[in-house]
Amino acid sequence: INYQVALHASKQEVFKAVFEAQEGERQRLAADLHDSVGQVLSVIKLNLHRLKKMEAPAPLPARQALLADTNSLTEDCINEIRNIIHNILPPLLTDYGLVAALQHLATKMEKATGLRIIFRAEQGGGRYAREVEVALYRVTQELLNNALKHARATVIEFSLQQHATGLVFTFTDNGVGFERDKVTPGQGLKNLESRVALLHGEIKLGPGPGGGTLTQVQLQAQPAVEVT
Amino acid sequence: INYQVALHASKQEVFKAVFEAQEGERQRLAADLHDSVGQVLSVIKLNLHRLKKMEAPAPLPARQALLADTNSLTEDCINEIRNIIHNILPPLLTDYGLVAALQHLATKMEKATGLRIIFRAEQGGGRYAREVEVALYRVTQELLNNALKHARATVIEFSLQQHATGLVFTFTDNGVGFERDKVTPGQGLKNLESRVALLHGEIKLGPGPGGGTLTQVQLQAQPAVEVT
Amino acid sequence: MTPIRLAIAEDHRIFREGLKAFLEDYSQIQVLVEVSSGYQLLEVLPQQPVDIVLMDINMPELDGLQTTAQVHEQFPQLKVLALSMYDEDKYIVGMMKAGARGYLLKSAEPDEIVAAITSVHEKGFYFNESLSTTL
Ligand SMILES: Nc1ncnc2c1ncn2[C@@H]1O[C@H](COP(=O)(O)OP(=O)(O)OP(=O)(O)O)[C@@H](O)[C@H]1O
Ligand SMILES: Nc1ncnc2c1ncn2[C@@H]1O[C@H](COP(=O)(O)OP(=O)(O)OP(=O)(O)O)[C@@H](O)[C@H]1O
Ligand SMILES: [K+]
Ligand SMILES: [Mg+2]
Ligand SMILES: [Mg+2]
Ligand SMILES: [Mg+2]
Repeated sequence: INYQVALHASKQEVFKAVFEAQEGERQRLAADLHDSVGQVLSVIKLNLHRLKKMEAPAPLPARQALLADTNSLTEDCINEIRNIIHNILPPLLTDYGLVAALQHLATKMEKATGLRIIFRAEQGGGRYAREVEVALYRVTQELLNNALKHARATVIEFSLQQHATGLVFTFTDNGVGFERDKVTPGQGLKNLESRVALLHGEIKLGPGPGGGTLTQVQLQAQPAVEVT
Repeated sequence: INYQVALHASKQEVFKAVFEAQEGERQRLAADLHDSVGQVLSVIKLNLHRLKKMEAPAPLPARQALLADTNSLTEDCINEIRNIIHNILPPLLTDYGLVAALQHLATKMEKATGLRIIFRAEQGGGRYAREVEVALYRVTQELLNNALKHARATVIEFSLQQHATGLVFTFTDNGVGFERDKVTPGQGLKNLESRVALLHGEIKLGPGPGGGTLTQVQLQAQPAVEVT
Repeated sequence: MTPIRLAIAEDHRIFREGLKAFLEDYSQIQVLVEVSSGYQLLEVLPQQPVDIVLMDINMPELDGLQTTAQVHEQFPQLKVLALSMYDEDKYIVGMMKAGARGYLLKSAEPDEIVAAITSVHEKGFYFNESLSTTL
């Protein structure tokens, strides 16, 4: 059959398809959660407030207490939805780009972990092609996870530098480094490798100059819009 | 550096990693939504019910109406969460296996679309390895999507047959078939192909005996547990 | 006292209606305009003057940021109060730069929503303590 041939896409194409499908799915999911759950929960909260006011002038204490309880459950749900959306695909990345999203991620993770997490952007604040921004955001998420899970680090630093030849992303931790006997390659690093390969980029991973681990990704990307 | 070498996994390994990462992420997400949002919403609903009961014996009509409204918003959120979880990974698949999940999918889609959608299991109801069950479920989702999007079909039939040589999954629609000039290979079929390749299976796709499209997947899988 | 005349620009119907119902209980506030996009707002405003617009950010076609900039230009006396699901600095700074007089989260305490509307009307601005640290 003729069109069966068309099925045999190159591996490169298949990867691309898989990642695109994944990102597309994430975007749909984030949008659904945002609209159909997050915003509706905000209305539920408004309604609970109205119910509370209707209690006056002769509030029934049991009803008041139950309303307060229900309200705080609603708030928990709202916060959880916000966290989930942010992990799936931060709206910041889409609307304000990679630098803003990485800055936010660094600040958020620093607060959550108590580690020192420093991000430096030396690239003028411009926007990159969507696939570049998404890939480097996912790379950062994985490297942060690894540093937190495996490195026993106290300081994590990462940066974006724009050179005439391309974009350089550097990530270091001051942790234990790769411990040869203990390393079992997981999905994380493989995934990361294929994301970078898809963009025809290069990835280097090794001991850092002052110990710990250093990862560097180089892409032939240039910012589309320079913000001045 | 020594362990840099380890990064260069085979393409096959990378695919596997990507799909596993994807399924892992989906599962975590489904669990978060189920526990942190779905369950809490159920409590909110219970509370609203208690509030309603507290209205007796002298209900205030405005409060009653607002409680009813809020209750229905909460139900909308619960249903939305349920739908999202079901699309991510139906709990049925994990708990009761491929046959139960496909049967449910067929019934659900038949109701939603008004088309005739028939699923037949000729394999005794046994369970397969997790990756086989997840892969065939995703394959079915994609083929259903394609049949609905592209085929203009009225009847869709799919089946699972267990032979001594392996598991055969067959999917047909009575639609227009692949229209040579119009076909632009999308991500769906590529994705499907690589899922099957990962399991060392075979996929055939072509015109059906009575028109429309026929897709067949063969895997060397045997059920782990036979239900009698 | 004449009530504060309010417009709500918000594409999410359930939220818009819920908000309107909530504001109906407050006699000092009158919701006169309800629209689901920036274009609709700019069309209605010449016929129906209001004092304050509660402005969603994420709307189709003309989003809250662009709409705020245009309102600021075409109706300089009109005050915009941003209302959004997003709590990140960039959105806050963006809306304030576009000319908004304050920024509210959709999950804000209901009392805060009323306080913010009142503050924007009387003082010309509204700052939430936790959000204003970013400015
Ligand atoms: N920053 C680091 N410091 C020390 N060891 C690390 C670091 N990053 C990774 N490793 C080692 O490399 C291994 C492989 O990492 P990889 O990200 O591929 O898998 P993982 O993190 O174990 O699992 P996952 O698939 O969830 O990412 C880890 O198990 C760990 O031993
Ligand atoms: N059951 C079918 N009947 C007729 N044509 C089909 C059928 N399934 C697929 N096609 C054709 O094959 C093309 C490729 O399908 P594929 O699933 O790869 O991509 P898609 O469905 O267009 O997009 P997506 O990436 O969302 O799946 C379709 O665009 C369509 O023209
Ligand atoms: K009112
Ligand atoms: Mg990892
Ligand atoms: Mg498809
Ligand atoms: Mg909106």
